[in-house]
Amino acid sequence: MNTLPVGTIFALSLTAYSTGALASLATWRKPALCRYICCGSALAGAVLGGLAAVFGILQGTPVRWSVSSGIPLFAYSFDYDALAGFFNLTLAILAGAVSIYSFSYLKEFEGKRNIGFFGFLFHLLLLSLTIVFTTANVFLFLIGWEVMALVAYGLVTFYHEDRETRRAGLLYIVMAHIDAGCLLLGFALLMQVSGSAEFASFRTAAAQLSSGQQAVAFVLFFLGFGIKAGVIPFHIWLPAAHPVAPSNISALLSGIVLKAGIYGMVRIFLDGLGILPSWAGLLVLIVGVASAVLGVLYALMEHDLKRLLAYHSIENIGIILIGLGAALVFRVAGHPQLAAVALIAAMFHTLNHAIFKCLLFLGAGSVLHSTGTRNMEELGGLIRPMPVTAFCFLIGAVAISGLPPLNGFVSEWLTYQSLLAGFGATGGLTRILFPLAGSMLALTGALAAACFVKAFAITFLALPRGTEARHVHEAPRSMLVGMGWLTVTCLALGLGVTWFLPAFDALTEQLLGQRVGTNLISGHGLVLSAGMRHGGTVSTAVIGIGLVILLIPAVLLVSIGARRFARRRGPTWDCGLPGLSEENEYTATAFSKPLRMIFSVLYQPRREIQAVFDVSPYFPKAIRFESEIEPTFEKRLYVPLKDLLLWFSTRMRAIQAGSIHAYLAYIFVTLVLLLLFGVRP
Amino acid sequence: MTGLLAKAGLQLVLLLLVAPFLSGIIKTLKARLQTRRGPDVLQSYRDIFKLLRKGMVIPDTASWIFSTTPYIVFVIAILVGLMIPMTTTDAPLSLFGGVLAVVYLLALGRFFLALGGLDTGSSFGGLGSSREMTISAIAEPAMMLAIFTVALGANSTNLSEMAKVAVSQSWKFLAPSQMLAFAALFIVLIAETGRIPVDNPATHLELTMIHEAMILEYSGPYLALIEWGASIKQLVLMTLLVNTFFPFGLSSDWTARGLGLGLIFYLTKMLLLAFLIVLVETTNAKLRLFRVPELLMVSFILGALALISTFLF
Amino acid sequence: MILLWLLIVPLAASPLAFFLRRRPVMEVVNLAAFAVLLCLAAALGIQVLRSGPVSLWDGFFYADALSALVILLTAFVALVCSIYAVGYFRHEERNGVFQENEAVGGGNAVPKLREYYALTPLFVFSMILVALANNLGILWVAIEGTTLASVFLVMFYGRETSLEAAWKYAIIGGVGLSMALFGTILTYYSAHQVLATNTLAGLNWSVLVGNAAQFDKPTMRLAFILILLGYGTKAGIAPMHTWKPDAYSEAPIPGAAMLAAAVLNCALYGLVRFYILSAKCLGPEFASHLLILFGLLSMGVAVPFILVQKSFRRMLAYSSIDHSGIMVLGLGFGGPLGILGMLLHMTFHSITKPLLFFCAGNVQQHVKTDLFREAKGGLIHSMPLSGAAFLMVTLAVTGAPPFSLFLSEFTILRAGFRGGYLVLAILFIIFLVAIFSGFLIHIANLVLGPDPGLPPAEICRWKNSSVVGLALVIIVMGFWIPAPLFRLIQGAAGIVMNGR
Amino acid sequence: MTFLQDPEFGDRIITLMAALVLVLQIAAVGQRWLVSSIRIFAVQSFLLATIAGIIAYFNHAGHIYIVALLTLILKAGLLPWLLERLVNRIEIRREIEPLINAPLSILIAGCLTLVGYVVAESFYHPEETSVRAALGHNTLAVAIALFLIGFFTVLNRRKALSQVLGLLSLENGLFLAAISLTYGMPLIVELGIFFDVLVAVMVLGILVFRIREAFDSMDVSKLRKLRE
Repeated sequence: MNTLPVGTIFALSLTAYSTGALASLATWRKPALCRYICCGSALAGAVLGGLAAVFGILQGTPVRWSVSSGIPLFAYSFDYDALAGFFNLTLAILAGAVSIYSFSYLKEFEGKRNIGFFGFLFHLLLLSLTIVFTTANVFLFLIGWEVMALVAYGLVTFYHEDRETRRAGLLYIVMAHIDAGCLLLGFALLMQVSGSAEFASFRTAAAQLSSGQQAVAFVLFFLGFGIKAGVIPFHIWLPAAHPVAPSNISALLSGIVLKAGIYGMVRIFLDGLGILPSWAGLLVLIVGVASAVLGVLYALMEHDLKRLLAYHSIENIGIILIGLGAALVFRVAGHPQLAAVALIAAMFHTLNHAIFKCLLFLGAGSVLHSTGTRNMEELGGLIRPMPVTAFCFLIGAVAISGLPPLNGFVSEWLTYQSLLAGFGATGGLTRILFPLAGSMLALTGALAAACFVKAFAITFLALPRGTEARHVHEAPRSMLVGMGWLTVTCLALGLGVTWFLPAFDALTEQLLGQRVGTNLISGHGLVLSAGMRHGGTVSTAVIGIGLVILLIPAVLLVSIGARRFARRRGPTWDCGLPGLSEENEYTATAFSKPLRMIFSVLYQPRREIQAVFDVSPYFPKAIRFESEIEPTFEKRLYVPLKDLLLWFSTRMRAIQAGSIHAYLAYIFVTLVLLLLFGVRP
Repeated sequence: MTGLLAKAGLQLVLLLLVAPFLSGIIKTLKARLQTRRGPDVLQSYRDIFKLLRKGMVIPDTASWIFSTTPYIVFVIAILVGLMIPMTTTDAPLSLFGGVLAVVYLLALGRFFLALGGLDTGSSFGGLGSSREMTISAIAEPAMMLAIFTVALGANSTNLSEMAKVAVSQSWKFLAPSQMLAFAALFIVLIAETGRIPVDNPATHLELTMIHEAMILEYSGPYLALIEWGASIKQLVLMTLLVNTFFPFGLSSDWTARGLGLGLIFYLTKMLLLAFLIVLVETTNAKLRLFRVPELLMVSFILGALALISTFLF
Repeated sequence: MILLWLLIVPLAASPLAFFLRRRPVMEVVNLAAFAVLLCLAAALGIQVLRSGPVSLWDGFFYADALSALVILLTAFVALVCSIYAVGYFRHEERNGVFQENEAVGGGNAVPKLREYYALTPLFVFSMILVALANNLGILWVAIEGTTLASVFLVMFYGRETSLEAAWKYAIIGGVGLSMALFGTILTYYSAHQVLATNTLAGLNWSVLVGNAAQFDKPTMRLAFILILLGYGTKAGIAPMHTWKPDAYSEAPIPGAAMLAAAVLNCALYGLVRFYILSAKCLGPEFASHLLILFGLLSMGVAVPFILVQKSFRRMLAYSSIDHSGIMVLGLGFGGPLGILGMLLHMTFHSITKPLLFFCAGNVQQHVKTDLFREAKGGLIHSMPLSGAAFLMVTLAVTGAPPFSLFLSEFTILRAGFRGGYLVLAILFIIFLVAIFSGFLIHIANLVLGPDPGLPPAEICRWKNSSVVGLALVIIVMGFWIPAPLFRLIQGAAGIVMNGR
Repeated sequence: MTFLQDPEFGDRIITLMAALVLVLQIAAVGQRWLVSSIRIFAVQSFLLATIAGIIAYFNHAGHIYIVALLTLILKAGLLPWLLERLVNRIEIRREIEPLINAPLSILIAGCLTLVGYVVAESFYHPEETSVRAALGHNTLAVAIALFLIGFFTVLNRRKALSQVLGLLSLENGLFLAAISLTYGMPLIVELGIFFDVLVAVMVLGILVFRIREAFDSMDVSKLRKLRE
């Protein structure tokens, strides 16, 4: 068992990615060929990476290897442990789906765009992600990290003719560089203590960290990884950048690139900095709650389908952080078992969110692909022309709303359980935080459900609202296959959770020295229990089966009843007006109106209504309505900062005003000052 | 296994029968309090029976979502019903889904109901779905806080566990935390079951209706399923309330005697709760939609107080 | 012997180009000379690695690892610049740039080219001399020589603006260098009281470094201050940087590239030689504090001008101010890490900077302006290669991984931590991030965007080959450094650390 | 003629002449006519040459004679001649008002002299009583002062040519320092420096000429096209 060729297969997948990058760059003159090379090699790399991850997880014992480079401390060293395996597996699942999806998706690029360059960036993205998740060397990590950011920038600005796209891209890359700066400082601090650039050395050096150093390092890393993960208030780049990218890329960005931030937090907070004090964990928890609630609240106000999904990424990152924060608190409070459960909740939600968010973005992508618009107000009725896409999107929607029996529910359930346990596990007033966080999580879940009722219903149900949605066709087969694969994983992870959970044992053992997988499973392997003595129990499998079985009496009832009178189709009730048309339909804006009113404190909504009339205002011919909400963080935080900086810079330009006398004066004054004050010892 | 099935069957029958009866009772009591004759207790049965035998009209704009929704709603209501202890402490399926599962399953039902409402394309449906999702969303945190308070006492989210603990320590319901939690949950119950002052099940005026607007396009057997499901849901929530806070007479086993006793206790408790609801309905006017959040905020505060008082007292 | 050849080759190339007044010949001479020079430099490097410092004429010329490194970089920059220059000047000639400013003494093509091809070797010669001269006086003379040679490069186009730039360059440079001379004299004075010789050796660095410990301390302090200001002026350290934007934006691209990538090294080389002396005499703290002060000041000064900038030529100048600041900061942080970082940075910077100038040159020749506003963006459509390279090198020069400047900057950062300058290190990072943002925003808006409808740029073999070649070198350097080169850098670091 | 052997005497003479040079420098600050400031520079250079000669004489240092001679020819002869020719060719004789008016400038020059002394006194080593060190050690102050004042002239003057003059007088300060402190740098270095100064003046001369052509003025404060 312990002679699985993990390293070899992993290396093979790396080569697949890198050769794919070069090959697609080389063949950019032949779009069709290039397309096949691009997607094929990506798929191959994904499959190999997945194999390596599965083997690595089965094997349990970490695999290490290292290749030296010319530069001191900078070695190409990899450490394939459970954590790396987990994230690589997630990456592989997504990469596979996306590369299948892209077979047809990229077809529209042919002749219009440079597929070769796209493929190059696409492969580099996958490659850098793999490296980030696997490397054990700070330099290599930072290189992978920044390459990831730069490549993502290239992909976000792929449609760079559009001004909004360019702005979004720049916002993204600037934020990314800020987080890279924070990480640079953090790692420099750790390397200063440990004297080595290997992650393993931090583990041992953590003991020598003074509490001050530890706090500084924690803050730096939380900033760095938090910006990358898009937590509130560092999220502003996310809803700008993710929607404008090509949809298959948006899927990867939201699905896995954000998770790089989570990966970093888990790797450093649980492994690199020693036992963090509980305030750190609580900070993570609180930030998580804020991100979750605010993220979903902002999502509700969107009617750009992809922006809506982007905001939901913020929400889900928040949920993940809640679990992570709980784990940190439990660890320092001396409840490693609970910590393990909380960590599993966080990690499982990471996996789930990766999958259903990728699925949803791909679905949005095929909607965009066939209708050409992201604006939900112009969509509608797509369930008839594109049934498969609709079904996949629906599954994704149910899953992301955390509704049983799908995977989203399981991870949220585990989060609830750990929060519930947190009340007993901690003392003082902090214990209230846990149930409060729980209730906020409930709010988040319900709002998410509302939001996805809106997203799905407005996009796919009832009548088309705009001309774009009228004459559309189902997405090509390969795109459907890509989505279908993710749909199946969603269902499998939901219903068969009890078979997958023990795989986390290696992870929790590596990070916390606990194996709780077995405690989590009971009732003939059907039931998921919270691992505590009492705790709670749930079984998505039974719920699923129950729903199916109980369907029988219901169907019988109806079929018996409807035997005599036929069911017939008729027009919808339209208050006697002639014929229901799309004007009568509810819009996305109208749907979210009540919440906009209720949370107006946050939104500061602004609306203006203009009635066009010729005789009297009481008989308007047309009414123009527009409303917008205030982007609080941009307006209150970032824009003022930017303005201040630019103002200062413009002022500074006066010192370079072209007068040679002034220039000489600078030197002269410096000289005299130094002569007077510099010379004396 | 067979035992499980038997219990499940028994409770299933109980659910299907008691639910319409309860809503009938509520209607009658309400009418009496308003000094009307009103429908008799069995009216709800007749309605369902009638609807089941009628034909139905399906809007031509609607898709398969519209027609699957009633089944989902009905089935979920039953499934949830099997998870909660009614007459005995151990519910048939309690092992497979605790209180969290109950809440989220109901949310799933609501999810599809809202989709069904929007699927017809009429603005009534949209209006209903929008309001329903909004109100349930802001009801959620209060509900979860109250539930947590109870669950913390029982140290479990498993309903049978909670019931057992409650039974073991009687008079616990006098603890302020329990009382506050009960108050919070009662408000949530009213919101969730769509009763005055939050919603008016008897109206069809588009300014006021919420639940009714969603299901406006349903007819015949589908409507029957939805109505029946709704009444079961109401029963479930009320049961949840009475049995977690006032667990008197919950038999700990499935013996005939225990069941009989438990049933009597159960029905009396339910009647009392129903009477309470009716009182509230008749003494209050329906709130404007945007006043509802304030009501639910009150319940949230109550929940928070309950939580704090758990380790103050 | 090899030292002599290093000097003779460029010295000979100059009159050759001057008298064989035919363009192809001049180009060939230039290319050949610098190719040979690069080989010689490499040979010197290997020899130094093999058998320690090389000296000639009882130590009048002296080459240790440090000098070898600087010579190698100078030769490299000279070669790539001369390759690029061929394409560049042919393009200028074709578009009649030289004719159009006839009136202000531009003259027609061949004499101007002659001026360039005769001056560049002299320019390079003096830079080589800087690195080879053991005698600090000669070092000064050579650096002054680079100024005088480059003034002509700055006024090359004979526009009014280029005269203005040249004047500012000449005057500020003159004043600065006289400070350096004063510093040199004082060093000699402080040494003089110990050595008490009037022979030439009295100013030989290799002699001074031996007994710098007994030098007169106050004199040495004053001397170092003057040297820092003097050679700092040449290196463009704030507040002596003011000539840079003008000179860089007026000189022809290859000349500007040499100013930015090679002369900078020479000036810093001079500074480093004196730093070693003062560190030996006064201990490192005195120098360190000054260097950190000026390094951070330079970086800070560069930030606002890069954030709000109208012309991409001037922007390059500010980037080079920023980089000299970084190097000085690295030297100031000191310790093995800081010095290693500084030398690594010097190396990578000299390799990266020319490409930046070349891309800027291609763009400028294509859109006929150096203002962002008039360039109107979307260049990727009309010039895919230069556009992509421009973006890439922008990332490279702002120290984004995987490009090599990141390694050196990270090393300097760690030196800061090692030295216990936590706050300064954070400031350092903030400046870096700000500069990255400003740079990238400007260049991205220049390169990306809708097609403004320019005609496609014509393919020039010389320009493209230099661009692509350099790009490859930069990318490779990010992942792997040739072992000999790294050993050379380490050797140089050792010299700065402990004099030998 | 014994006093000719007395280093004390030499010291006095040197100090006197150095002071004279300083006075001339300050006078040059207030000067308005280009030609006369050129002449002042010539006289300064002549004095420096004599200082060099005296030092050479008292230390029997052969190579300093050469330096003295060179200074005499180059700085006191050739350069002034060249500059005057330039002035005649570009027909601008009068200096326009400097940035800071004459009285204030002279005041500043005085302060700079003070700075020179303040800096220099931290170098005075009374314990070193050997005559060779004592000989002209206090000229360091003068040298620094000359340097600073020269610098000040460069940044005070508006005419390109007078900036060149400022640069040259600043160079003179250095020369004084070199001669009086260390009895001259090694000869070859001196030669190199002389050569550089010559070339520098050439280059600057050409520039001045071009600027005059391009802008038909020599007011460098008008050169303000290149700015942010």
